[in-house]
Amino acid sequence: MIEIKISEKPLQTSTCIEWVMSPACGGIDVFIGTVRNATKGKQVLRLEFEAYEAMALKEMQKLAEQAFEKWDVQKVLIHHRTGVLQVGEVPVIIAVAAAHRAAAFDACRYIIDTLKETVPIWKREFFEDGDVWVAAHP
Amino acid sequence: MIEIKISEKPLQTSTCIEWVMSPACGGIDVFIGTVRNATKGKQVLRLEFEAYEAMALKEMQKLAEQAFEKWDVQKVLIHHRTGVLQVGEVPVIIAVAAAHRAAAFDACRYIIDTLKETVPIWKREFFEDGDVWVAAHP
Amino acid sequence: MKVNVLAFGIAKEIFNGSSAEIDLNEEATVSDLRTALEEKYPRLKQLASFMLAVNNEYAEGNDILQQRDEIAIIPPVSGG
Amino acid sequence: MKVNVLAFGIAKEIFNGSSAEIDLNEEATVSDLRTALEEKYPRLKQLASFMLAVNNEYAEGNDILQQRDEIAIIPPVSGG
Repeated sequence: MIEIKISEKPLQTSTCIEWVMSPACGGIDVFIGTVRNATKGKQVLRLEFEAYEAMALKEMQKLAEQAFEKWDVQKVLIHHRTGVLQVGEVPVIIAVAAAHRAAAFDACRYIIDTLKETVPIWKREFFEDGDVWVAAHP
Repeated sequence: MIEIKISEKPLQTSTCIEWVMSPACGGIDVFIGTVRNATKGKQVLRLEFEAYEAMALKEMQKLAEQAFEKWDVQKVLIHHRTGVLQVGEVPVIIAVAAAHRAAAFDACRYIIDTLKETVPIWKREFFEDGDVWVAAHP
Repeated sequence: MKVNVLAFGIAKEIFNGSSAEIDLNEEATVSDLRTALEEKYPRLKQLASFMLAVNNEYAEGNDILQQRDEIAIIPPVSGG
Repeated sequence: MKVNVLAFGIAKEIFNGSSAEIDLNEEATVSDLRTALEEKYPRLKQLASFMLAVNNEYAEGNDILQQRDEIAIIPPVSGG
């Protein structure tokens, strides 16, 4: 089972974890991204995430399907938030349930690593002296 | 910061996640063990966990300290439950927060893998036709 | 033919809007569009890279474009 | 000297109780205790393995025991 969502509203960790829990699973790995107060030693005031939503949902769905092809997993959830986020808020939650924990860890890590490379979502960091679209320039 | 607990009461995922969240962290990895309805194809009715509590707490503390030595992590939480657990209940929660996600994943996985080898806690599986102490016999 | 190119992130700043209209020959490819975009918006060359997407899929250079396609410029992504 | 050995998991079934009292010579080592336990409770030899803990730490074979030590038998663990 796959659950994919992009939302402007705060993500709910507990709802995500409840969704992946299943009597057939022994291990759940959950990755929670949070907005950090600094990047490369510079204070971050807030972030903004923008998504090309239709395509991003399609790419997120592909990642979940790849996880099922590569590992013996039972439930995969990927939620990503958009809009303005304050320090400490949660831009992304990935939760994977599997009968055995190794598959849950491997799949969860694969999904977040690959999401950062392929899913059309962009992050803008706001500092006291300006803002920058992350990774845009070499 | 380290938070270690052994308890007979149900573990609270949301409390654990709130505890590890921090404005200095960008990534949180959470492992949640759950009671699976079957083992090696045989239906499991319930589990029972018994701990040598004083020593188990000490060994869990060591694991958390090793995580801090090996990786750049900021918060490590290990909660283990004891007593009788039904299918779907949670015997263990490990949550690790770090500035960067790789450290959180590595440390979380190290802790659960090593916990299963070193921490004096024992699991008894109850089937329709009897029960067994897991791993006791070759 | 004229194609409309959707923009996100820094590309919106470079286009000075959420899309740009580009003139292409019939049977133009994704590579042709890339060349035309870089000509009209030289700041695109300063990006670490950019991809083009056609109908919500990453496109290859020799894919042929059609006027009804949904086309988007994908600057380096940074979600998660 | 007599030492008291705490038992957990399957060791409780083998001891038929949550601890067992074992007679040892003064200056006995952890290895000596292991031998004495296996003699008194032959079913211990059927376990995949077992460790001994002294004062809440895994003990080495040549560690010397003292009567006031908290000693425990640790059958194969299976937490998590």
